[in-house]
Amino acid sequence: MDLDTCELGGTPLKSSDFEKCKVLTTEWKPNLGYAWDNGVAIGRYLAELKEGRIIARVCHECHRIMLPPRMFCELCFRPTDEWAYVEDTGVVNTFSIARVNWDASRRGPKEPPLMPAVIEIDGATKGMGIMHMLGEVDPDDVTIGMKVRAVWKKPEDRTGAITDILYFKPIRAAAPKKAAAGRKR
Amino acid sequence: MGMRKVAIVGAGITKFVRRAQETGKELSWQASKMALDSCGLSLDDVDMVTLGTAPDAFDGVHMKGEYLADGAGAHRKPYMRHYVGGGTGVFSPIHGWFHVASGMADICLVVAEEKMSSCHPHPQGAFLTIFDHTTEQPLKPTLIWIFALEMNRYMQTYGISKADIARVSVKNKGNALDHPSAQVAEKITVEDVLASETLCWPVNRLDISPASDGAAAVVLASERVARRLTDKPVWIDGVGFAIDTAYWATRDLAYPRYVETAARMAYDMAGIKEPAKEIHVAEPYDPFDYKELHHMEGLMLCPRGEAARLTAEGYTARDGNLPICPSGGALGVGNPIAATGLMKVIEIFLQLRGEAGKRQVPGKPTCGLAQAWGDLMQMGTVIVLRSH
Amino acid sequence: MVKRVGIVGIGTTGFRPITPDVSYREMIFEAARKAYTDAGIEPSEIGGFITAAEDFLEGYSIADEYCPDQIGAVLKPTQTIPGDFIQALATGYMMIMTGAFKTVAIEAHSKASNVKNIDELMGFAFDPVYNRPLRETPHAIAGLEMTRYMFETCTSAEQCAKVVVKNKANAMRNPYAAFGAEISERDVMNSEAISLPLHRLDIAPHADGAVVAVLADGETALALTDMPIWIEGLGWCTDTPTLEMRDWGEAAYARIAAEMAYKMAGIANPAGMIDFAEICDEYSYKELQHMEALKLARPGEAAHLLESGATSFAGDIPINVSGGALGVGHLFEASGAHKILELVEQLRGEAGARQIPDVNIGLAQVWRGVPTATGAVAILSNM
Amino acid sequence: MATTEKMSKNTSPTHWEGEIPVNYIYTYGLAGEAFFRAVKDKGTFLGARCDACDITFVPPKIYCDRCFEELKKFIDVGTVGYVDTFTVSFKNMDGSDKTRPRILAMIKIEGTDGGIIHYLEGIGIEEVALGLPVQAIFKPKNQRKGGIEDILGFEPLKR
Repeated sequence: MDLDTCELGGTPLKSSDFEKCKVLTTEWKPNLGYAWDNGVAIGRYLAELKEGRIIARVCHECHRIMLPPRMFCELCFRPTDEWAYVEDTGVVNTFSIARVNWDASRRGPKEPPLMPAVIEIDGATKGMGIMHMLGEVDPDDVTIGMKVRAVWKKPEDRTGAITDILYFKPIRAAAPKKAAAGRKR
Repeated sequence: MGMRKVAIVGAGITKFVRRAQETGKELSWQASKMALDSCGLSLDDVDMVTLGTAPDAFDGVHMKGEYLADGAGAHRKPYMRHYVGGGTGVFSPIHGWFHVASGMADICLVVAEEKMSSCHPHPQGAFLTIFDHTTEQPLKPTLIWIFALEMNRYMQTYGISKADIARVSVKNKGNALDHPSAQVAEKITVEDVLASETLCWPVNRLDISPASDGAAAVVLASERVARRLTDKPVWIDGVGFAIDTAYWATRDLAYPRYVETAARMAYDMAGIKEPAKEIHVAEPYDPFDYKELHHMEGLMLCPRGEAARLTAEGYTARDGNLPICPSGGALGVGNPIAATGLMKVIEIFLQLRGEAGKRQVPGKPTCGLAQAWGDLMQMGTVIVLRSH
Repeated sequence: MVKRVGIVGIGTTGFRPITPDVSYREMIFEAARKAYTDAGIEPSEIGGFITAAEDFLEGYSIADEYCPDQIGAVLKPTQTIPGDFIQALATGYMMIMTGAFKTVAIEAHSKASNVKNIDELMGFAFDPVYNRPLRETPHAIAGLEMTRYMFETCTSAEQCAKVVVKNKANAMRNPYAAFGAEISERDVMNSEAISLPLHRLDIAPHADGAVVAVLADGETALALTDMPIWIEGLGWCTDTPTLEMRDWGEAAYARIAAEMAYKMAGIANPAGMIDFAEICDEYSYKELQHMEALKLARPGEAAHLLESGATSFAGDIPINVSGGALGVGHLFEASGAHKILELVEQLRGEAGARQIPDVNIGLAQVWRGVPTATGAVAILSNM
Repeated sequence: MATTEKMSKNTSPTHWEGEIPVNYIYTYGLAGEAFFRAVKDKGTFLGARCDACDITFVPPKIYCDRCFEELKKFIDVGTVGYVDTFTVSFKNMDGSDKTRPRILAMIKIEGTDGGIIHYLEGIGIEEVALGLPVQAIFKPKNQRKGGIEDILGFEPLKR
């Protein structure tokens, strides 16, 4: 068979075809609301965040200190054994400088970029990271390997959520700028 | 191994477009009908049907496998949907292979569909809710973040620049000029990619494949039936799939070990010892340009960290030593998720039959591979095809 | 060549209306751990894994992402079947029959209590152009079907209510069941009108819970256990999703799936060969309609068979001794999982107070609920 | 049993709330576009005929789902049909009570194998029977937008 000689389906429309009602359409806003059960591990994780602490779970078989905490070890396939507080400091494993919001809309010219990062938390097993945001740092100064510390909401504002940590900020002065090509963000 | 041999005997595809007027059912029918026609079969001949389609959140129908059934040719037949996130399209013929290799079916119709344009204001919005609802979604992430995070880690680990990676986009969008389904084929330069809007550094707009509507289908047959239907069956010689932990932030983001695990499974089944030599043409998944490089390394088609250099040297061009994404890939043909994976399988099918027209790679390839990847950067699906 | 596939281990949490003390992960881990212990196998030794799940019931755009950890499937060949557990079972069966997998674990669960508005979610499955804009309750589709079924078979709403009475009473003997009760037909008929002839108590209420089963090829199965429960027949079928083109009286999807399963199992006379059955009773009339489609009753005679007591716990062909969906709870993708669980426990002789004596062949059947016309059938034996 | 530590205080944070914040705009497809253009502009229904399978699809499809052949021509099937089955619905999709119970029916369009699911109007519950002949009632033409809501329902056929 030869795709070039086949008549292919798929009728392309322009967004203006929708706006000018050239094709019939119908709209729907689904009401998809949830109340997910936290369970033991995440329930405790959130409760500790409210207290300004990060808690992990330990597996005595593989000796991993796991974050986010879980009541079972997915590798040893057995219950985890104990709770362990870890630090609210860590190392940037990787990061991005985001100019796009979750719905693909662009951040305004006056809005600072968002700086999501994977942060390996001190005290957890090496490599155990969480996704969070970076702050109080110039986007051009962020580097992989940078040491950071959590900046918490005020105790009275905390609700038991991952957002009880506002962001992570550099612990020491940022490393000198690298001049490598494509480094401008 | 004494397993029943299974062949791809027919294929069909629609154009990939940003917004299709057709419903998902209609797109599915267009691709399925073309696939059956291509091997001279009617729907009556089909024993069983399997459908691959990614999130319900795109098409906007709960249980969309059920909704799409009539367009996929399922009427009063054994019909099932399978789903491994973005890896679905390459998993589709694997699920079909289960049907035929098990002896349950002699002819299985495999359909893949995605209609992303129904989702507003932008299909990206559906990706917020792929993140953990409690520990991640409150940070309002986008899908692009996770790619940006992975791409940055990959660049840092191997010292690769954005320009090295942009070459993939240039190559694939160029290759797609020869693909009749293509949505975003164009001749561009590395500078164009680097100058395009920065969405989430290091990801620019032209590093990314578009949102698309489209469908694709293949017909699988048992050996006895395949030999009767065609003198150019393409055999499914190896299948592999693997999923890594959902705790994605705890993984090594620089290397896709789930792709390696899936590839090893497929290579073992196909008896492939040296993939870089034995695979003649490959279609790894390229929803983002760095992903093609990442996946080439996971597939062990080149040493870790070397894919960018090989791309720069033209090794992966259509006339290179190991053509990668001669179709134009997701970056050029478009990316209706599940349909893209199956488009890649169809490209290898056509390449091995010598029927890829202007896209045909030189040297009469006899062994090819398609790969897709999905979920939270954790699912790998691999299929190895041979023409004899 | 693989000749047979057996179930070598099964585990469950049981089923409750809500499960606020565990996350979905913790709930599923419990079922998986029990299944692997039951089978005497560790997940690291298992060849492949399948989860049966639909995105929006989980509340994720891509629910597949979250399937591996709690079933021990990290870096293992794993897939989601957005379908019923029995369709996943069919996939697992086929995987083993290819010869490429010796063992496959299959998981299904329901956390339906976490969905704030389950009716609206079910309505989101309607065709967006032709049906959904009417904003009708999804149960109206069952109401339409019930009217037509009653008309074609001269069955009354009171007879349908007797299904509820029987199944909720059966559930009283089942420690896994969430909705056991001693009620009368009058209670059903007097319950709130939802979409007449359907009343509130004709509709199975949703429940939470998880089930994991381990399959193995014949040789492996016999090495792992003295009593594998063999998969003798499987069938699955999808009729038209277009409501307007549907045959409203007959459950053709169940008839065709059953024909496929009977053929595979070599069963010519189902009513004579099947010892007991767990069939879909998500709505009361569905049990009767499905009995006829499965050829366990002649057309129009299911209600009479019910009234004769033949389908009750001590009858000739007990149906839904577990309590069915009406007594155990509606489990969405895990519906078939609960039915397979019941078959395995009965065929192993481990069903306790609800054990049916001397059973060798059981049938499980599911339907995927409104607005679908998809169903699956599995036939298991202990011989 | 499965995990060694259980939630034992019902004052711990027990759940996390969220939603899937998306919305949709659906095209009608090639067949749906033709069908609802006919409803909007002409106040009639279209079907699609497959001669090979001797079946008339209402609503129309661009393909016959039985034999998979393309159905190129849509035919006017009129607006008269009969009650194939019905239900008296008391609830809306979100589970809330309707202000009044509505009779929802599957109307099989005369001479076809399909039809429309819509409400019966101008008839009491006790008067409805399977087989009752009915005809469609539409919104006034200038209020029709091209959608299932252009149909107000079906009423007993006036002879």
